[in-house]
Amino acid sequence: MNQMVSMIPITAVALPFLIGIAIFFTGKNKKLMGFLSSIAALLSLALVSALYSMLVRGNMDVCCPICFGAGFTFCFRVDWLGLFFAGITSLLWVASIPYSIKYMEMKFPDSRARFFGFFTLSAATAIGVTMAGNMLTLFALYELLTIFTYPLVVHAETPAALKAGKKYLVYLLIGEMFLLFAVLSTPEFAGPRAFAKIGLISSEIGSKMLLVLFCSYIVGFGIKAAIFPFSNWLPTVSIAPTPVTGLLHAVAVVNVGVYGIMRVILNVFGIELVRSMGVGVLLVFISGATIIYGSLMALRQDDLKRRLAFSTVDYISYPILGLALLSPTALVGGLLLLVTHAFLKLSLFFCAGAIDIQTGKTKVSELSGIGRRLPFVSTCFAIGSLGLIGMPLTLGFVGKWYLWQGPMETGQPSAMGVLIAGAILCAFYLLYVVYVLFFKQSNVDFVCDLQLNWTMLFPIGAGVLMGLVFGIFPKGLLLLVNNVTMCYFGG
Amino acid sequence: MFFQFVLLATIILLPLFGAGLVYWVSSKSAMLRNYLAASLTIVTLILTSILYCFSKGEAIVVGYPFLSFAEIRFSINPMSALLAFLTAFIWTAATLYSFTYLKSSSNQGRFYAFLLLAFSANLGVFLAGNFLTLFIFFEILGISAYPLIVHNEDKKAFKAGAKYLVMVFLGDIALLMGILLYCKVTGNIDFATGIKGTSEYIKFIIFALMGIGFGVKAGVIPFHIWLPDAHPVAPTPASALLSGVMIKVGVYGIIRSLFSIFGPEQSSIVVGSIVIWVGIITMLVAVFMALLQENAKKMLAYHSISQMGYIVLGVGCAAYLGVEGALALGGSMYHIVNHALFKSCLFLTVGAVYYRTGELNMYKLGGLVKKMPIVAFCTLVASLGISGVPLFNGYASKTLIHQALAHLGHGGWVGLVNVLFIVTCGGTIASFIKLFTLVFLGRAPKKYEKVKDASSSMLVGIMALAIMVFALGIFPGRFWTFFILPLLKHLGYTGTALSSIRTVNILTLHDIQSLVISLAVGIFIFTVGTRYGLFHLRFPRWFGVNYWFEQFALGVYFLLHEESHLIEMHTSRATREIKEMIAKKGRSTEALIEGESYVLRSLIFISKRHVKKIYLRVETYIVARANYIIKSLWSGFLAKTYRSLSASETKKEFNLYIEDLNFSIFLILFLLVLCFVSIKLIG
Amino acid sequence: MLKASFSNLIYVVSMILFLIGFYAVAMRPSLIKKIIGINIMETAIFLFLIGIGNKKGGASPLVVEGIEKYVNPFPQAMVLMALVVGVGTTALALILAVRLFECENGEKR
Amino acid sequence: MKKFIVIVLLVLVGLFLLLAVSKMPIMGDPDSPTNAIATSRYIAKGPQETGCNNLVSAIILNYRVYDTFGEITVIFVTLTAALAILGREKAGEGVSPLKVSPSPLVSTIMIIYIPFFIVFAFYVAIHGFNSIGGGFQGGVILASVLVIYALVFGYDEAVRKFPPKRRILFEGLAPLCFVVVGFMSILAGTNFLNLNFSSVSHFRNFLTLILEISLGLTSGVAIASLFYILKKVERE
Amino acid sequence: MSFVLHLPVLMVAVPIAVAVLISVLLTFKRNIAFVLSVLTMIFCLISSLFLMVKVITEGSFVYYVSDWPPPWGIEIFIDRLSVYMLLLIAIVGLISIIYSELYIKKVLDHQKIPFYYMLVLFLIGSIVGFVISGDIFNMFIFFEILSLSSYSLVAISGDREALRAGFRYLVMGIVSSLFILLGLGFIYSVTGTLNFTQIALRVKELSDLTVIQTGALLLIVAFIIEAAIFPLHVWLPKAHGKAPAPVSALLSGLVIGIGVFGMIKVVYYILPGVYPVSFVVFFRGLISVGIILGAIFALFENDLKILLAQSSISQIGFAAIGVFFFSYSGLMGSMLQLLNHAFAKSALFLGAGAVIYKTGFRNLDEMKGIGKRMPITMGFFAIGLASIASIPMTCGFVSKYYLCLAAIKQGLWGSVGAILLGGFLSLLYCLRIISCIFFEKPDSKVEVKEAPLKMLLPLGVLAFLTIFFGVFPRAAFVLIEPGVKEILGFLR
Repeated sequence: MNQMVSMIPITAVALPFLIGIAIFFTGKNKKLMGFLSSIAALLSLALVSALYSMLVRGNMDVCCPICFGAGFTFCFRVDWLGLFFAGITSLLWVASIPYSIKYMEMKFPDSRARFFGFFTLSAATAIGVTMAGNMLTLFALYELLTIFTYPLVVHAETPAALKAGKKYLVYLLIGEMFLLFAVLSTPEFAGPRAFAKIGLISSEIGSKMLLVLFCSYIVGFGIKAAIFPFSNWLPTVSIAPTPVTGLLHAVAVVNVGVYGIMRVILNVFGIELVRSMGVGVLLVFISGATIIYGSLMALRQDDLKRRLAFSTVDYISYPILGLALLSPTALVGGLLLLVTHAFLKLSLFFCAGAIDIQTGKTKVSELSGIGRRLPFVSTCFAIGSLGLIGMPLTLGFVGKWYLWQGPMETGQPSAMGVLIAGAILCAFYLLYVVYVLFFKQSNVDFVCDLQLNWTMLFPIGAGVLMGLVFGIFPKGLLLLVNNVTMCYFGG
Repeated sequence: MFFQFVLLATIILLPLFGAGLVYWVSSKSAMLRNYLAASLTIVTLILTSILYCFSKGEAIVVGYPFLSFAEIRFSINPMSALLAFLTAFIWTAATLYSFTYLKSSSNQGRFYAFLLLAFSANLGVFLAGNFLTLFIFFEILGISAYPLIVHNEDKKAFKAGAKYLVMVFLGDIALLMGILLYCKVTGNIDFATGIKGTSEYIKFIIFALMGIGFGVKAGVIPFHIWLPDAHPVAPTPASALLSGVMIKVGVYGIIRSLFSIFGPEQSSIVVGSIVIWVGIITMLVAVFMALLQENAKKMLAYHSISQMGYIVLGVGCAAYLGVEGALALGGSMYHIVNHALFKSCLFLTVGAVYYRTGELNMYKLGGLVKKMPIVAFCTLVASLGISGVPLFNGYASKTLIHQALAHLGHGGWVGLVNVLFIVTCGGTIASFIKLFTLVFLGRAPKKYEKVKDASSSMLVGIMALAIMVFALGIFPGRFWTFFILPLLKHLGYTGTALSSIRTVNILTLHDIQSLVISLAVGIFIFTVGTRYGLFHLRFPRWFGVNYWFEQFALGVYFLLHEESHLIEMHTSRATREIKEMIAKKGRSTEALIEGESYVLRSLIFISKRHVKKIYLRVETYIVARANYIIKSLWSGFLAKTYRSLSASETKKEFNLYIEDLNFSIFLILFLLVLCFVSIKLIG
Repeated sequence: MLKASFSNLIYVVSMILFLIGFYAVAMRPSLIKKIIGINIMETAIFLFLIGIGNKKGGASPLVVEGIEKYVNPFPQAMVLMALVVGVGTTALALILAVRLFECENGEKR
Repeated sequence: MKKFIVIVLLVLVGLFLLLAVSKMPIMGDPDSPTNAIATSRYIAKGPQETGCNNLVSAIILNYRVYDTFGEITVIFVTLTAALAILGREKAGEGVSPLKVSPSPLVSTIMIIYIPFFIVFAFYVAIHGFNSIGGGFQGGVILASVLVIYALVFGYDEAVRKFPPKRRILFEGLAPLCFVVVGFMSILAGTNFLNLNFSSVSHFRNFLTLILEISLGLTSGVAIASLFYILKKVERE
Repeated sequence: MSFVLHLPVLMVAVPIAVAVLISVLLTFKRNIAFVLSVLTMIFCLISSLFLMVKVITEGSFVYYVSDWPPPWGIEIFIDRLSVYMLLLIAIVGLISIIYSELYIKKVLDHQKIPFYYMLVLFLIGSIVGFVISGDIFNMFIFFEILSLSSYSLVAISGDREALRAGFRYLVMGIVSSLFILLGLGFIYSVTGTLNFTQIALRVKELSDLTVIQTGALLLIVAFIIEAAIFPLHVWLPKAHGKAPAPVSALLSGLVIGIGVFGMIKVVYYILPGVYPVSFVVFFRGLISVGIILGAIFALFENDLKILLAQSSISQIGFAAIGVFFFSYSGLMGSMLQLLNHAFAKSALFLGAGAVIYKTGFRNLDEMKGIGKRMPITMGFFAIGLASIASIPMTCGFVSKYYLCLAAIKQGLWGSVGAILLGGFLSLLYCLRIISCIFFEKPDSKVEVKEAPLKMLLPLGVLAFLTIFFGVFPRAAFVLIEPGVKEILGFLR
């Protein structure tokens, strides 16, 4: 594991960060603002791919420690797991920029500089979290992410938005409280080598303390990954503008939560310790409960975005379930499902946004007959939901194929049951929307102009296309995911 | 090898991309769309026939490594080539037929697009080389059939479509579980010839899971519910394909899984007998349900379920007999081909009748022989085919399966199986006599005087199928040696087993004897039925599996959906109706049965409502409690107590300010005491 | 405890005086009485400080030939300065009291 | 009820204080720590080092002159606070005539005695060296003289006699003197406010005298002007 | 280099001298006060920088005022921590004086302005005197000047609430100074000297600790009142809330910090290791309750400045609890918290002052959506809030990090919970303010312009400092780390 010291990780985080701050001051001309935010996105994508090429060339991690003082070190380090998440976030950030520019132009024209500033900042921090070198940097950026996403949630400045923002804050800040406690009580968290060593926590701490530590870590990260008891904030936050719910709350923020849990289990505790502590079963139970809860609630929601938000709650627990089964194939399946969810859920949210803009309809029951009005958006929605359900020829199927092998290997029938129930319920609540879109007769014949220019349609199409393309040709993605798992299971 | 590679790719991809093309073209012009669809199907038919000649020798496996993660692999072997050719043939017939049939209906573009998509999926399943490819195309077929069923977009269509989708989806999940278990046990996902080394129990579980998955599509008894609902609702070409070809996919899957799990050598008595009994029950129940129907399409749907019973019976015998089961399997494969032909022909004819008269209820039709002679003649040929009359293709495959039954040995239940077999043959004969006499013979009601015969393009499809039915009936031996034998060799039967059945003689004394008996039984059932009106007997609703499935689905629907008013409406209506029933005491026992079923249903709903109420109450309690705490922390009651504490400004009384001042001095004193105590006493 | 405290009678008296002053500050409603209470506490502390510096039979710290034992001059200097501090604080307290009185009775400045 | 609680708490605090007091070294015994250490230097070498026999003023004006500097700033701060909050009193003319004219007896006695009081005040201030007295004591007497004058002859009469403008100079005198002396000692190389920095023999005594007088003047005038400000009259 | 030795005393003498000079020159020139005070503050800043250089290179040193050695004369003890405090005082003092030029012209009437500057100079001079003095009585006297000038500064605006708050602050202050005197008496009676290092030596030989404990306890209670720690914090909200903005900035930033610094001196310098464990546990419990309650009260307050004052109570609780961990990172945390609180809280008060200066709004619900119309001030205000809420990248985060670390290392779960909950609640009320200022639509249609540059500059400098020490805390560690090691050396 030779270590190459380079400044790319820190620039990958710092540059978009600075651009984000710069955007605040481009109040007046809209073009510059759009230009800057797209520059930030493209830049981060370029830097992440540069990191990929460095990692591929053999050296396992790229570290650039910035030590600030005695015991208080911020350091950035990229390894396969971090790169995987950073890749997803930056890729989708680029895809979502054109959409958000057009969407904000139509829906929330005032104080856009503030919106795009915080949008870029939170995306940059989300990428930064995945590049954190030790648990302290991770926590710092983790908390910054919450703070930067708050203004986006309350962007509409309506009382409802403020209430939602308040609830969002209370949930996440309580999480961070637990997390700070956990981060500070893990003995060796500081130092640039923190994550490099696997199984950071030597077992000389008493088993009771280990359990407390593990639980507070899981609660800390779980709140952002919207696991069962704390998932209430995600649906209430779905009233935020669509790019926010799309990119941040469906992709960036929840991925950070999942990333955190993975770091905890794979790096901080190490797989053998987790297995010996027998905590895997607990995590399986929690993620199973989230899947069932999320999908049951999604079935009952009439508002489209709330339904998609609940489906995020449900779908984000698959990678956690995959992780909890502590088997390589399950982890591969989990990561693949994470990618599926990122791509397809983003396009689903953008479809919902496009429908909202074109026809002003947000309720599922009102959507009947939109299939004919907006053919491209509805077909993308249909293909996206099929992908999420796990139809063959889509990435969802590939992920499902591997994840379902997990419980078989480790022999946990309960996990298998959860997976089946999850698949069925997911099919129900997504296909119902497709059914309403296409087949239900629309009694009222409303006229709506069909001019959705390409900037809105491109991200939707791109997300769905990626879901299909990776579904048919998943070899490249599988290579990347295997690299990630090999670090922890193979070695 | 490269030629096969390209050929297979075109066969699968042509209809796939064609579907998109058709959908796009349909918005432009209808005529262009029809020609495009027809040409695509015909080209694929030609390609499959070319493919067939490659399938003579050893099975050629064509892999597409760059595609999916595991390996998309197709195999050209006699069995898959035969079925692919059969699918292509029937698909062309149905497409030609549907041009005129659907001339007037709306959004045809979508219909033809999904028709082609289902076509490519069907071919993909038959030509699949390993379980993964099979599963991929199996699931695409399931999903793409849904738009065909709900083409008419009325309420009943959506109900049937929803049920179909749910059943198929559950089946797919079970199938995926089975495949994953198979993959775990054998390490790879190819069609092997029998798994070695694992315990009998695990093999049974894998077969059970796969059996459920394929059974749903094949319409085996416990999972047949969607078939009788889907067919009357779907447009005729769709239902023809549905029962003609798509059901075969299920049975093909069962055969494939059976032979890759158990293989010809290891005959497992237990699994064989189970499959036999499933076949028998399916045959029996489906026939009697068919007899009770007055809707022609529903009757034909039940018949296709019973014919599936025959095939499953044949497969069961093959599994039971193990090595000597070649004859039984050959018979069932033969029957698959026959059933595809005469069943799609029957559906097309009934469709033609419906196209002309707009009426599906057999009792309201009659005397159409004079008006639609060709259609009547073809229906006659197909009915004879299905009834198993010699010189028609049904007879050959039924007798083969019957002879296989004889090989089963002399257990007690084998005799019972024979009797039931003959009774079902009789039932089939009776129902088709009923169909023909009611629809074509007898006086024609006055509304249908001016009915003309079906249009030419419809007749082309029907005539082609009728000719094939007749042809296979005349030369069964040639078909057997040319198609079935290489197929059996492919499935793994060794030379010795095949030599014994090289030439098959289906006109033995025993066969003739059983044919005569079944004819007699058939005529007897027909006469008694019409005489005493037995065909109008209606079982109470809760008798069939269908009823329980609907209750469960409705309960889940109410549990999860917001419209709680639906529940009140339903239960109150149930109680109201019970009162009416009791008020009209004059009705027969049936009223009581009806009333009592409503009570049962309302009980179920009430229980559901309570479950829902408890669920709601628990959930609201937690959420309300959390909100209260957060609200009080944020805006609420602590503020009031604090404000009263430092109220000096608001109250403007100076002495209150002094009181406040004294209180702060008092606090100093209090702290001093506490500190001293903590140092002196405890220290 | 008792014997020792008898000899340190001065300290005991000052402590009691201090507490009386404290009572006045803590309990009396009128501002002026509080300021008087503060003064009582100050005097109690000065008494205590002077008591500390006292030496039996020592003369006052004015150096005159013929006398060797003098009282410790340091506490007295400390008291002198603390006195001036006391003056300062009381003056400020009075200023504020006067200003408050004017405001309370509505006399606009 | 509140009264009862306060009394109980006071008793408790008293108990603890008395416990502490009982543990203190017995008052007056010569070998107690306070007497042993510090006094040895003050008493033994005090007069020689500081030149004043009165040890208290020796400590105030020489050993711990920094504290006295702090002292006088306290008074000055109080004065500025009074000016900030209450504002300067109006200049004399008929501001608030005395309601009752001074009885002849009191006024004549005062006319005779006031100069003597002032002389006495200065005497006390100056003789802080070897007699009981000192800057502060003299200043206070001076202040009392000014106050008596105001009481006897009416407040506006007194203010006219000694208008605020003139008082400012006196008020600012002492802190400035201390700072100037301090700077002089720094310039001479020794530490801040080290009086015997120069080689000239009795210069130190001269400096202490100056400090003594400035202390007296400032404290006296400051306290008097505090009185004038506090007296209830129109203010600017 | 010898002149640098005199600088600490000069930092005390010069402000006082200039103040007196202002009063004397008052008759001729009216507006000389502001210029003179700015000059003195610049002098203080430069001298504190010089001192910092000297202390870093050669370590702490001792300076005998008027050349008399300790038991007899007064000794000034300059070590790294006091230099660190001097730096803080100089910076905050300079900034608030520059800020107050415009503000005071608007708030106070004309005659009072020079007196305001005189009082501020006295305040700063006495704080410096308090920090550097090595003698308890000298500390008492400067403490006296300090509190006198802060009472009068609170009450200077002359309206009814300010006077009441000033009077309540005065009474509490006087009681605390009397406690110091009493405590001083006890300590002197037993040890015989008033010099810190001498006392520390003599305490070791003492057999019976009760007297010294009571003395030290009285001192600590006095500093509790001064630092407004939990039970005795009642006077602070009104005092800082009603005082003019620059004054409350000075008070919140420095005077409370002085209380904690005094506590550190008493606990670590004079009487290390004199306390029984039960007292320390009791005291830590008291402070943690204070942290939480302060934050909760801040959560419900409507008037912005009173809300900020409430938050000072809980923030100072953080600094105080660090003192009583008696561990390396505990002290580091409390020192950093002092820095954070000085900069961030003064930035907040100056920001609030700017809002009051421009719009006259005092209540939060009047200030809805002001962020859009005064973006720059509110931007700096938000940075200050972020630092109070200890968001990463601000120095609040660094201090809370060290405090939490210390508590966890010693396994004090009670105080860990308090610190975390306090942090959480402070985050809540900070973000409540931000949401009210930035994200709510203003109901009153009053037209508001941006604050003048003279006010923005100081605000900007403070905000920059919080960010600077947050992103590069090493700059602060250079001073704090050796200082903390020195203090802990005493403890052993």
